[in-house]
Amino acid sequence: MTDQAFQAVIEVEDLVTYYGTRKILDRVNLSIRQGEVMVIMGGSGSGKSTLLRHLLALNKPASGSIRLYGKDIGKYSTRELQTLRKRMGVSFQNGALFNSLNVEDNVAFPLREHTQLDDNTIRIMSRMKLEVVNLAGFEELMPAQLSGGMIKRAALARAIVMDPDMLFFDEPSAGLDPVVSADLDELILKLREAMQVSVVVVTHELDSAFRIADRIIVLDKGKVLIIGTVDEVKNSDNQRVQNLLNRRAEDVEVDPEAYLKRLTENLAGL
Amino acid sequence: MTYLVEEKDGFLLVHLEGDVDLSTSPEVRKLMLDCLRKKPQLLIDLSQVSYIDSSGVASLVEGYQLSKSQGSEFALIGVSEAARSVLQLARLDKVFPIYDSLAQRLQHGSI
Amino acid sequence: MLIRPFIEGVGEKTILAVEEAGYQFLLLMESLYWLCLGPLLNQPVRLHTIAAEMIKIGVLAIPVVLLLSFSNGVMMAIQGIVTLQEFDAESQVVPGIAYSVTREFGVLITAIVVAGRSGSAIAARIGSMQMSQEVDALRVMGIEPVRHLVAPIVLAMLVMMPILTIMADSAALIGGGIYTGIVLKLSLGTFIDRCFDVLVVYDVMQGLSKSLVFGVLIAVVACSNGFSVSGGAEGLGRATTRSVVMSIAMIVVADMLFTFFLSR
Amino acid sequence: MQETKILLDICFPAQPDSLHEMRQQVADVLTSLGLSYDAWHPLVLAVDEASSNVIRHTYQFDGNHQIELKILLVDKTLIFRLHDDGDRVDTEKIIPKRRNQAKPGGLGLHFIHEIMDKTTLIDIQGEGNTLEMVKYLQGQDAR
Repeated sequence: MTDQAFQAVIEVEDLVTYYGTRKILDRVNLSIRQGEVMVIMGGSGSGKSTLLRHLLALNKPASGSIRLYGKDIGKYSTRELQTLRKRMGVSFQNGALFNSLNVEDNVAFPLREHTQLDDNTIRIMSRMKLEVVNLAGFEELMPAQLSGGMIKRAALARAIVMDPDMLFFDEPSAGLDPVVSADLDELILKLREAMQVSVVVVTHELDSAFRIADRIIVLDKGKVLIIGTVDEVKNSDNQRVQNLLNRRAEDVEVDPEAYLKRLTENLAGL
Repeated sequence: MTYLVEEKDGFLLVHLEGDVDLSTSPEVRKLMLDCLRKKPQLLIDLSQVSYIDSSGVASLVEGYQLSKSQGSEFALIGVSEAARSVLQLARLDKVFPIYDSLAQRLQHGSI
Repeated sequence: MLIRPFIEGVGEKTILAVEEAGYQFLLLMESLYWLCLGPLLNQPVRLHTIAAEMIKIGVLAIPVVLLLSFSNGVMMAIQGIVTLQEFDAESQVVPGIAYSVTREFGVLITAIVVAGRSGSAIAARIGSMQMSQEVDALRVMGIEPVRHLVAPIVLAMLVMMPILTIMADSAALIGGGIYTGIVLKLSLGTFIDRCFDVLVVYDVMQGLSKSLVFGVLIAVVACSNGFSVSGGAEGLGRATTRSVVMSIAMIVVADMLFTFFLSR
Repeated sequence: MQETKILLDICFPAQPDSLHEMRQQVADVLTSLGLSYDAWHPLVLAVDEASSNVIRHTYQFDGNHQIELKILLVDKTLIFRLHDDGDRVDTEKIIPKRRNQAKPGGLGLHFIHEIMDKTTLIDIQGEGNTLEMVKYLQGQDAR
């Protein structure tokens, strides 16, 4: 591999964060290379969504640092950060489409805000992206009229409309049936191929993670369990990783006493 | 659903048979609470239970909690396949004391 | 033993209140920043969003504001005449109404109507955008939510509140004038003339300057409540209610302070 | 185009007493698909719990109402549609409390969500509520 291939676009160093007094992320280290698909996995409450919010500079770390293109996010000025964000595309869990705009205007929104292009150009560019995600013909629909899979695809079209260098996905397959979610995975891979973007995906779906990942990072209770290729993760002899892969086995450890107490709290006659 | 209550080896045994669902769980609840008022060592035999739903499970939970608060015993014996899968789903299989049979309970020590 | 938790509670609430006030002040400053400097930085506050806010906040509120102010004018005339009759001074009702409407009640009624209508609507809109991550989406697109969402509202308030207030003043004066005319056999023209005799620009300006402050209060209170929504549909409902109650309370208290300093 | 098969379309009185019969019918349909006991028993439980919730909460034990149950098979996806004509239910209410926090009344909902792959209140008929529960039959025999 050349140096180029190893160039890190995002580097996370000793990231620690709290929610109130609860530690959410505990000394997380991670680097994401140019052009790779990095999947962040973990059960609910593992801190994976929080990590994503930090990569997007939506939250500020309690300690540690996140470097985008070699520079600490905290050191970017507001304007620089805004410029940087034009190079990042994000598809949120429930799409986060603007409810007051139709599909085409949603996709066109970043172009209208950030460029001086003629409106006809903008509309053509938006429709091209809708074509890429197979939503051609749905331009006029409002977000409320779309199915779950269509919302995710529209959000993806909006995320790529500025031709970003980095793409982020929060739970792309959540709430979708397996066929639709597999289609979406295909689309993510196709985009990576065509646009040479780095992709970060947060998911708890194993099938999807194994399909698309170059490397996987597994979080558990805020700590990094393992970072490695799909095979490395599959063959890990770490018990917690295996539990996560075989799911259910350990998903919730029930404390019998506490559980019984919760069930019968404040009931009459007990 | 039908039931049978018997006293054996110092235990009060409640044998339930059939479906414990929305139509029968109020009866089961009342039966159990009535039994528990006498503060016995109560064993619920679920071996003949062909179906149990969440209201049935809730009644068992209530009975168990009452027995704990009054310091008596409450256990399930001979849990049928149908009942076991539902208890597992409710993550209560580790909460209730469960024995295969009265004999197994007796091996476990005295009352 | 109960004293300590009580004091702790008060302290905690105070800190939260100061924090919130600070946040609201920041929202206002940022909005003004974007309104003034946005065009220079190539990130203007969009005209069409401002226009849309003006219609929602201002134009659509006109009928209610007119109706309430008119009724208020009539009520003040009724009460004024009854009270002043005891001193045989019912003709003094005209300056009474004129002063209190322009300085106080026109703007107060306008502010309360706008707080009720738009305060809740704005909090609900921003709150649901916050919940569906639309606000995050704006941010990661490099679009400042304050510029896109708050600044147009602040500007619309600054423009529409004085206009609504003038309308409210006029409606109240006409209401008072009609009633006074019927009871004291004064023509509406005479009534208006006498109003203008006693009123000086200062009186009207006092109402208008208040309207600017109230408008900004409503805007930042509603927006800050919207941005801080958490906890599903229930949280959204709480935030909208809180937005209305809080802005009306702040308006009335601010009005008292104004009156204390300006009218004595 | 995928073929949609209607496996069951019944109406039963919203009474606790009619649940037994309904469960029997659902079990018959599911066993005829070749599902094992371990596969069909939870599905019957989920349908039963959903019906119980309708009887308890929507109709408040007023047995004069009816519940409509449809079971569809689309490719390898089982769809259970439960329709009632009661007052609209708040969507929030069919989301179970956070895991680990189940209360007695929420146990049934917890079951439904554990068993089914997708549970939604859908809007297909003008009145009442239609609860749609979806189960993907993966690697299981569905003739």
